Amino acid sequence: MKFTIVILGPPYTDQAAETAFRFAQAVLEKKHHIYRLFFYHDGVHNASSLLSLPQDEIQPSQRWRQLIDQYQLEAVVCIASALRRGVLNETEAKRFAKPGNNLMPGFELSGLGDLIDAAQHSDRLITFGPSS
Amino acid sequence: MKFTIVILGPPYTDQAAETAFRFAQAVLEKKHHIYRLFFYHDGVHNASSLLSLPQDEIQPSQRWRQLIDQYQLEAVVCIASALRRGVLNETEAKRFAKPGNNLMPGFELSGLGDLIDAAQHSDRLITFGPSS
Amino acid sequence: MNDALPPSNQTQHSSDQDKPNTPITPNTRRILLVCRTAPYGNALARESLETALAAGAIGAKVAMLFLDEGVWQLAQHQKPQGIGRKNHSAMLGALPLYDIDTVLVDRDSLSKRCIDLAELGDFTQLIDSLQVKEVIADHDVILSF
Amino acid sequence: MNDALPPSNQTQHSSDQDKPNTPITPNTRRILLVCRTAPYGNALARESLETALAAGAIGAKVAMLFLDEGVWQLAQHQKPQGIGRKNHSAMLGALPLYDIDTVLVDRDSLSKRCIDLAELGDFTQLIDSLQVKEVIADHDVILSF
Amino acid sequence: MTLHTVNKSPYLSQCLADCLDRVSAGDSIVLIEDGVYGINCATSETLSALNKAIAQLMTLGVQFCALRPDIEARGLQTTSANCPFNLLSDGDFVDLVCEADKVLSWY
Amino acid sequence: MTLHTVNKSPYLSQCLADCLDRVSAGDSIVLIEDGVYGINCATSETLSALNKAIAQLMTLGVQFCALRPDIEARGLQTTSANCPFNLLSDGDFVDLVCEADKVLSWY
Repeated sequence: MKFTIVILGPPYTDQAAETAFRFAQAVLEKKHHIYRLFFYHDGVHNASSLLSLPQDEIQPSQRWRQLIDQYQLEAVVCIASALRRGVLNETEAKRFAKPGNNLMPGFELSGLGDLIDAAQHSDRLITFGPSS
Repeated sequence: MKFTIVILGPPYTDQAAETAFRFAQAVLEKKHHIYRLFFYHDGVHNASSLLSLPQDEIQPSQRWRQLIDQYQLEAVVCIASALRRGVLNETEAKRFAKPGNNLMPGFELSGLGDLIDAAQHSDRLITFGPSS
Repeated sequence: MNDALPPSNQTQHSSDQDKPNTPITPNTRRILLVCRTAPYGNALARESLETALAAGAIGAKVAMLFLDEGVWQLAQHQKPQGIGRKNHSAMLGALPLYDIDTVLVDRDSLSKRCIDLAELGDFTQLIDSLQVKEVIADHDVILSF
Repeated sequence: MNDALPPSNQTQHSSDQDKPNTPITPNTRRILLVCRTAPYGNALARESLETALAAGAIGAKVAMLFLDEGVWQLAQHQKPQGIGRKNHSAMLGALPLYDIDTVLVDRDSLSKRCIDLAELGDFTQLIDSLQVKEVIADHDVILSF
Repeated sequence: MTLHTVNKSPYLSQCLADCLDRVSAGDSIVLIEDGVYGINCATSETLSALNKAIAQLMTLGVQFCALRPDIEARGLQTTSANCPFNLLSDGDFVDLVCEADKVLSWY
Repeated sequence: MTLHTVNKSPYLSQCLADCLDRVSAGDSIVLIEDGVYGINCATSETLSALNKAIAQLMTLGVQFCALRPDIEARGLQTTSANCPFNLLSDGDFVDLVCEADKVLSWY
C-alpha cells in the first residue's frame, strides 16, 4: 500500500513527530511504500538543520534525513508554513534577504497542492496532530 | 513596578507571544519597568531572525527587537530550549558545527538561572503559556 | 505534480442518500476536511482554510465539515484588529469563490456553544449528528485540523 | 546575574501553618513551581523539572506542586524506551539531590486518576484541596508549567 | 490576592474548571485568548457546572474578568445581562496584575 | 470502516468524548500519545460517562485499541480484567490502518 504521512508537530517539544517517525519505520518494515511525507504547521521544524540536541539524545532532523535517503522518500515541507516559522532554503533566504538558510538536505519546500495530490494518490493518509 | 514576562509560545502558530507583546507594551505605556523578557519552551522561536512573513503581516521577531531597542530591555532566550529547537547564536553554531546562526540581534542566549533570578527580583512575574 | 481533475459531479458529496457505485480511481478520491479548531488561538484554523483554497485552486473537489470548536470560525462580527491577526471570517467568505461548495456545519456543536444559526453564511449547510457520521463514512480520505 | 542566597530556613515552606512574619526582601521571595502537565506528550513537564534543578543548582529555594495532569509524572514503572524519550521518573528522582525538599502532590488529582498512593516517592508530600489553595496563597511568585 | 489567567476554551479543556477549584476568596480571574469563550458560562447549558462554581465564587468576592480584544476578535456577544465578566483593555489587565500579589497562569 | 486516532488525555480534553460521539458501527479507535490515559475509563469514576459510551459502542462492533509503547512509557497498568483496549505494537497499528478505509485523527 502507498501511505502518506502528515506531520503537524515540532520535534522535541511535542510527541507527534516521534510517533509519525515510528509509524513511518513500521510502514517500511512491513514492505509498504511511502508516497510522501508532508510536514505542515509546526511540523516544518522537523526539517531544520540547526536543531542542536545533546549527543545522547535523538537528533530529529538527521534521523528523518537518514530515513529519506535510505528509502528515497519524498519529504515535502509546506512552503507557506515554513517561511512563517523560519525554515528556509537558499532560494527563499535570498528572496527574503535573510543571511542564512536552514532547510536540511533531503527535504524540499513546496506548496499545499502537494498535500491535496497526496490525498488523491495515496491508498492511506494519516495525520499526526500536535500532541499538546 | 518591575515586571518579568515569560513567553512560552511560538510566534504565528500560537497567540501567546502576541498577547505577551501587547502586555509588554501596556506595561511600558503605564510607565512601569520590564526587568526581563524570558523566552522559554517554544517561545524561543520569537527570537529567530529567519521568520519570513508577508509584508502586510506582523513581523514578530523584528517587532520584539524594536521594543527591546527602544526601551533597552533585557531579552533572554533560554539556551537549552533554543538549542533543541534550532535557534542559535554564532558561538553555539560554531560549537555544534552548524553552518549558520539565526538569533535576532537584541536577544541573548542564557541559562535558566536567569528565570529564577527574575522570579526573585521582579515585583511581578507573568507567564504566557501556549494558547493551544 | 497534480493531475488535472476530470469533471466529478458524480463524486461530489451533496447529501447522505447516495454512495457512488463507481470504483474509486485515485484522482476521484473524495476528500473531507474536518475543521475542529477555533480561530486566532492557533494557526490550525487558518491552515485548514488555506488547504481548502489550495484544493480549489487546482480544481480538486473537497468538502469541509465544521465540528466542535471549529464552529467558532463561523461566528459573525469578528474584529481581530486588537490582537494583530487577519480577519478569519473574511477568509472563510472566500470559500465559494474557490468552488468549495460543500461546507457542512454540525448543528449540535453550534447549539452547545449558543451560536445563533442566523449568523451563518449562505454557503454553509447545517447537518445533524447522524449526518455527521454519514459524511465521515462517505468520504475516501480525511484531513483533520 | 544571580546573587548568592542567604540561608533561608525561615522562608522554606513546610506546611500550611505558619506564614513568615519577616518582610519580603527581593531574594527571599518564595517561588512555587506549579506542574500541571503530563510527561512525554509535551516537553513542558521536563522543562518544569529543569527549572527546579536550575534553582537548586544556584541555591534558590523553590517548592513544587504537582496538580492535575502533572501527577502522571509521579507514576512508577515508566519505560519510555519505545517512544525515544528519556525516563522522566529518573529525572524526578534527582530532585532531593538538588535540595528541592518541598515536593507537594495534590491528593485529589491522584485519586481522580486512580494513581496508587503507594507508588509515590519518599520525597513527596500529599496535600488536600484546602492545602493546595493555602500553598498558592503562601508563595510570592509562581511559575506554572 | 492571586490573579489567575485562563487561556483555553472551557468547551475543549478542563483548564477553567481546574482553576476554579483552586481559587481563594478575594482572588481575580482573567480569561484571555481562547479562554474568553468561557464568558458563555452564564448562558450555555453545557457549561452549567462552571456557571454554578462561578456564582458560588462571586459570593466569596472573587472577581471575574475577560480581555476585551480577545472577545472582540472572536465576535462574542457580551450583551447578556447576567454575564458576570468585566471586560478589560490591555492596560486594565496590567493594572489588575499590579493590584494582585502574584499571577498564576492556567493553560 | 474508519480508524480514529485520539492523542489527548480524557482528563484534560474533550477530544475522546468528541470522537466517541462520531464513531459508526464497525469503526476502530486507537489511543496514542497522551490519549492512552483513556485506558483508565474502565476504572476511573471521573471518566464514567466515557466508559458508558465505550461499552455501548462495543455492542456495535467498535474495536478499542491503544498503542503499547505509549502505555509502557507512561507506566500505566493494563491488568484490569475489564479493560476493553487491545494493545498494539507500531506494526499492529500499521496493519490496522491498512484494514481500515481511512483514518480520522482527533487531536
